[in-house]
Amino acid sequence: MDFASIISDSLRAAISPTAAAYALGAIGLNLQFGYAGLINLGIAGSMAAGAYGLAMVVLSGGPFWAGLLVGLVCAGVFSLLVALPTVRLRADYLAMTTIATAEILRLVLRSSWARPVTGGVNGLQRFADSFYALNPFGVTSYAIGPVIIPGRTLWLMLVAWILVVIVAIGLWAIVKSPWGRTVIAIREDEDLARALGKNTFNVKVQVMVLGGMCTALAGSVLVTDQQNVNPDSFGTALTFVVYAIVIMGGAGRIVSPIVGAVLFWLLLALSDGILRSLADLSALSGGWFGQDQVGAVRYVLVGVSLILVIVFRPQGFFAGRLPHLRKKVTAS
Amino acid sequence: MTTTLDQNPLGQKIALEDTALHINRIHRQYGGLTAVDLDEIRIPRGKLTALIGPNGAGKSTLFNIVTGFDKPDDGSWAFEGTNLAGKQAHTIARLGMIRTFQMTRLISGQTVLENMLLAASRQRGDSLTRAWWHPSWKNEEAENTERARELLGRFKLADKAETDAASLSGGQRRLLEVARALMARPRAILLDEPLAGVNPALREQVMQHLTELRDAGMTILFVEHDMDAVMGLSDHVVCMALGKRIAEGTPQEVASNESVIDAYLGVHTSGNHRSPMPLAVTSRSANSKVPTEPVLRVSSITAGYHPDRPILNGLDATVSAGEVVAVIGANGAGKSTLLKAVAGLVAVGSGDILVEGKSIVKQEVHLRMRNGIGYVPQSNNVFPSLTVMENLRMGGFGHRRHDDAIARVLDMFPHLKELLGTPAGSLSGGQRQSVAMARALVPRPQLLLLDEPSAGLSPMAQSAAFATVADVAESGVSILIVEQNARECLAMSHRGYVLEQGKVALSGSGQSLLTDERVIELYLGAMKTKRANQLMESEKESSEHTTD
Amino acid sequence: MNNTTAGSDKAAMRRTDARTRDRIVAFSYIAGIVAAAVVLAALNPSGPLGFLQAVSDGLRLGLIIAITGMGLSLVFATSGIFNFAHGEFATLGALVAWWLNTALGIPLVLTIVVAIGIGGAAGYGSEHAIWRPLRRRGVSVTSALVVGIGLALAARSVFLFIVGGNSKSYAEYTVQSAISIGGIDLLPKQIVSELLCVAVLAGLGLFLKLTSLGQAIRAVSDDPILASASGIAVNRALSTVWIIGGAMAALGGALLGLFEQVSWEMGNQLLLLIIAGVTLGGLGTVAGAVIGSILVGIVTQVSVLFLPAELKYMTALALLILILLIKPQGILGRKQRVG
Amino acid sequence: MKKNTAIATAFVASVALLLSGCAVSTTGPSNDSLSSLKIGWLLPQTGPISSLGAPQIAALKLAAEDIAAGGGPKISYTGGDEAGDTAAAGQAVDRMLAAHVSAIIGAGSSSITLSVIDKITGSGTLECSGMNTTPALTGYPDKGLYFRTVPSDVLQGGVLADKIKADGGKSVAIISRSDSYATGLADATVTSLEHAGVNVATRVDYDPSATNLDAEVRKVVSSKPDSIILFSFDEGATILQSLIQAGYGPDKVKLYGTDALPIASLAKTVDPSNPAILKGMTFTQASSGEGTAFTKRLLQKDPGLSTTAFSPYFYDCAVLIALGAEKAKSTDSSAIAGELVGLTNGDKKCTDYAQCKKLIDAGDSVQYVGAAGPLKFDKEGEPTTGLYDILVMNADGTTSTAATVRRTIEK
Repeated sequence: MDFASIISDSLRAAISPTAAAYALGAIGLNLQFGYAGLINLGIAGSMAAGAYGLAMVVLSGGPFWAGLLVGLVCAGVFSLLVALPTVRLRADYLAMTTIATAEILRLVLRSSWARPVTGGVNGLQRFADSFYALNPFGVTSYAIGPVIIPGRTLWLMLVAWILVVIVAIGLWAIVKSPWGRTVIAIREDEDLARALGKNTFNVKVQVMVLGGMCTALAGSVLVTDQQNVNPDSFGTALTFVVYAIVIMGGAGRIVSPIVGAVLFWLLLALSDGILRSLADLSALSGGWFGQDQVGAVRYVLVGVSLILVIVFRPQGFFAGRLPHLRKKVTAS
Repeated sequence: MTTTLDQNPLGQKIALEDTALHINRIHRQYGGLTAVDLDEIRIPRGKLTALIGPNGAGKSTLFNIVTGFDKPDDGSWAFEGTNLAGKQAHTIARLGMIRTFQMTRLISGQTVLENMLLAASRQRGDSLTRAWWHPSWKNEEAENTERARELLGRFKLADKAETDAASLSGGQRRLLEVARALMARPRAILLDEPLAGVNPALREQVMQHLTELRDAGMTILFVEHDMDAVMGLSDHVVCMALGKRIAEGTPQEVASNESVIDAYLGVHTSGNHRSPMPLAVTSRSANSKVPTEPVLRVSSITAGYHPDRPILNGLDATVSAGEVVAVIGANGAGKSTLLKAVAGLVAVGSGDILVEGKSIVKQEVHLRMRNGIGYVPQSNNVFPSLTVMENLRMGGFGHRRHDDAIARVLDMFPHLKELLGTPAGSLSGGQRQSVAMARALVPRPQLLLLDEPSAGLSPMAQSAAFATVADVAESGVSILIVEQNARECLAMSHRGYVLEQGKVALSGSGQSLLTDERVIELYLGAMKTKRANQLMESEKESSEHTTD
Repeated sequence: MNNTTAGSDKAAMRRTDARTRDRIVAFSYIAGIVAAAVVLAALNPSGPLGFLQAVSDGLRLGLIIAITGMGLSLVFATSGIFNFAHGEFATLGALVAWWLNTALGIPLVLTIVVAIGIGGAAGYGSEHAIWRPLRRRGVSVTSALVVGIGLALAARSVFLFIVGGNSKSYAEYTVQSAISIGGIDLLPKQIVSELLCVAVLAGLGLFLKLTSLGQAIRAVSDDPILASASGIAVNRALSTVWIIGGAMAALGGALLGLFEQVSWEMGNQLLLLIIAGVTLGGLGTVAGAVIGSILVGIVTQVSVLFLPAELKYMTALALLILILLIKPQGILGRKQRVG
Repeated sequence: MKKNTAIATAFVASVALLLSGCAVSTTGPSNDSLSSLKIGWLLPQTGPISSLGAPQIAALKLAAEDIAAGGGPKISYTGGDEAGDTAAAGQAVDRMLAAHVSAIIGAGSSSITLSVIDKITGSGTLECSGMNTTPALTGYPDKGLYFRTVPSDVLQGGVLADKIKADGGKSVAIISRSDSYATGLADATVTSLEHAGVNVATRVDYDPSATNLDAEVRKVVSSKPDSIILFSFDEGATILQSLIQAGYGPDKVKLYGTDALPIASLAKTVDPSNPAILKGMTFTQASSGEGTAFTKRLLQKDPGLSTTAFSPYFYDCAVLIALGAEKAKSTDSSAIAGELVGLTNGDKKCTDYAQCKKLIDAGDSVQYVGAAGPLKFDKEGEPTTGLYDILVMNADGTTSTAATVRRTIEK
């Protein structure tokens, strides 16, 4: 594999609908974790809620836009149900309960007795035809600079990134508002916020729901890209990757999730390409490094780079602010 | 103490209709110790009421309860007729009663202006439905911003409006807190030590602002240790000790109240049942004439929790072998910080700390403890989930054969012997004190650092604590002791330092300081002079009124 | 005078009240669990015997979860870190035992001992290489959480890279004939490993209770500042905790390998159950971790009698949430833990 | 604010740039020569079934060599890891589509295929998998671009059911991994069993991420079955151990399994000390016809392989696509796809690339009977016929083919 194609592959990955979807998810998480300091490890759940909402509505004959709305509502309700009991809990317990709720949702979705509705382990397919019917680009591939993109992908890409921009601007608007000030105050010093008459419980619940809805959009884009929603693609790994993105971008800033998502998929594809060409080389020279080991090494790199970011750029690649939780790791 | 209350039944002086905050009864218990145990108290409307009392009197706890940050075991209190018991903090704040915190709190990373705007109450933009639509709240925001700037201007913070709140000095933080409280258009403000850590120049400002507010009809309740301020500012004073109200009335009345002075300086009577002490003093002050390299030498250190806001600035002190040295002074003078600096719990900026001539500034905390320093913090001084015995063994950690050491210590604290098996968490305050002290003594330190061993203890427990300290001193350990209860403390120590603003203001032999009028003034401000000279007093009053 | 003594009396009364209240709560918990057990035993399709069988299987799983998760709980208690990479210690242990056992033909008993050693070493290594530097920088719990996630991802992929994706099994004790005790089937290896787990847990308890290092660890989890201020080498205590945690997790993984296939992601698959067990027991409390884990183990196994087997993890997680709703600090969690 | 506007403008700019036709439309691969053929593969290198990735990759390499040796185009592969993760798989597919591959071979797991099939066929590219046996893919609206060389589990389910009936099974218990593959196969089997009048006593679907399966096994045995079927991957070894320990070994009940189990190494895995442990267990396996020879070749090329499951089917995918290109004289996906059905239903049988190429050059209509035997695609590109081996485990842990059954979909 030559270097030029590696570059173009990486660039494509960086602007792909998937990257956009992860950006949306990261925006939602950023509101909860970056701005309000709530460690919600269950965003895979709200993403799934959004995705399944979309798929079920469309497959039961509803129009695509209605599916999107229902998805939003589903995720909102899910987040509300998670938030009401949990936001009172301490940070670490919040993390554990949210991760649990997300897994519960996944297990229910994939279970065989839910199959009539959710398609069980096979999930649901072909619910975005009406969306792709609007595709103005056709199936031919287009070249944007060095990057070649199939028209079909391009169409979703366009829509997805427009969504990202809209959501980002919307979030920017509310974060700069008095409401947003309260949210940040909750992260920095909840008692102070209460002392100044802010109903922090309500605000936290609102944050959870709003963030959940953003992630619902993420889920919808993600599954529209492949016209397939599968329960196992909403496991804890997804949540962790989105965290990685927020951290890389630098929590607590509007652009950071977008930067993080682009960066993440760029690096992932780049490492993948380089490793694969390495594997090809090694295949010629005695196969010290097989194609079948590329995947593993790539995830080693992801993990390690995640650690390195925390250690050396704790504010993310673009200096943002990590939430100051009152409880610090005991320094000695 | 009940007796003192009976002598002047002050509770009823304020008529019900003039009462802004009406406490019927509040009781709060923390495990062993009673933090607050109050009967009826009435805080007058439109007046400046000071809440005073020594450490551990329960002032801050009362604040927390009244403002909904802590739940009392039982009690009821009302603000302007609305019952507040069981109400949430933000609800109480919205009723128009805004509090500040003892440790200044602000949203770092946001500008001073944003900090102000946060406080504006009932903003349209607070509701998510309107927040995202800027026009719906921009006018209001403009008004708030205007008001915020106006307030900042009044508090001399106008030029700081756009800077990160974290960059403010301690004093400016206090100003911001008051300004922010006002931003919420409160009917009453509760200030927790509004003058702590404020330099004299700013202090005058704050005090003036408060009087102005009072004259504008604001109800103000404030906790304060600076007695000059209390006497100068307040129209009404409530004095608490050990969670109870011990006196109430005009500043003069309270200042003249013996029980108040006792509460601060320690009770005379309780001194009597310990005769050996003065003897000991004379005897040891005799042999302390022998020039010895001091066990501890603190040379011009600056230290604090925040590098650019040092609490100690250029403090010098020494403790010689077998000496008991008292460190006294008003709150925020840096007494505890001094001990923490020696123990290694706060970063020392400049200067040096020598133990037996060796610098320990670079040494890790636990190593200092193993090399002859024992430290007894004021609060959280035991491991609650460990038994008393285990607590003691922790003192000997890293030392060989510490069982006989523990046995030795237990002989000094016989009453701990039957408690060895009980978890320290369930002990009373006094018992915890002795457990902590015993633990610190297990490794046979040459120097023992005691942080207010009598704080929050009942008079009986207090004198007991001092007795043990005396015994410890007998055993030849040098002691550096920080105390509120200056009388007892000075009575038993060879020398004393009086701190002010992180420096040594006075020093001398324990006896000499005991009799030194200036000490009392440093504690209780110009009370005595005030009482002596009513004329000057009234002048001061009038001058204050002319200022507004 | 008199009223102060009265106050202390009141205090004493309040304390005793609190204690009796705790007793009542604890008792009602136990009563509730017993009652539930009886009802389930009566109702379930495969009869009381089947129920007891499931309980015994659950006990085994629970004990393994307990020793595997103990490190997680201890580390959290002492340093506030929730280490998402903890499951990988278990994988490491199992893989080491498997490799030595199959590739080099070393008896499994020995290889497990080696695995424990390597697990401890890994714990010590991670503390020194990663967590201590992070603590020095005063990194927030959240960032620590993310570091753990990254670590887990990396470690798991390394395992995959080295041993490959397919699952393996030991060369010994793979199939045993069950001993029936009162109609309940028990395998020799099951009995042995259960006894081993109990012994290890008891040992840990004694260590924390009796030895001064153990007490130091408890002291650190009570109040790290005070601990260092009373002469305890906090870092040494933490290193010990990490060694113990790594070693126990490795042992847990190795034992798990006796009852299922050894694979590169077995630890990660167990992590969810560990989280549930440790959290619902009360984060950072040793006894809580044990009780919680055993509860989780039993519930997952018993649930299969009633619900579709696919949902057996769901029941464990649902239990976690339920208990946290009733008692936000977990079963034995104390009000203010570390920090 | 600045940053957001910046992003927005940049975004709008790029969109404008792209819509203003400066985007060079480079339609599909060029049809000029057949010297080379670009094929992508999407296989599990990480994730739950990563153990099944390596053999397929090896098979594809082998195919490329055979094709080149047979005078065909030089195959250049673009690899991608399906990673058991739909997002990662989608990225890999995007990469291949951008590389203008004429076809994508894969994915391994049926659920991953379900997640990318629309992306691939939607952009007019041919997809061929040798491992997707789920009935869920039958009749999937794929514009005639999705093929599989391995027949749907409906067939294998039937074979299994018949075998059990023949063995005199009265009450059957099924323990099945809860995933796309096993669920589909289990469903098919249950239907056929009921059709054949055999009682299904119980069926337990277990969570693939579950660490311990004792409870599931107990549930199975509590129904006192005389036959037990396993639909599982290599965790099947654990299940078998539990079964045997619960007293339900092959000596007491009839045990059945499928080709997803690592059959070759199974006995060794279940109990290294006793190879006879599974003596008598019966497996159905999508037959690889001459496959034994093929797998031998594969293994001597790549001795490291832990299993050769499905490898002949992927080999056939590659060869078929190459033949299609040969026949269509084009590397265009749809052109190739148009030929495949014909290539498996012609008159003149041929068994490897070289042979078929000669016939094609001679203008004959060929029927490719590859490493996995005849395919006989229906118009949907599904094998209408499957040849199944029924294997029985010997005392030494090896298996011997008891029978080979051909089964065809009765329409």
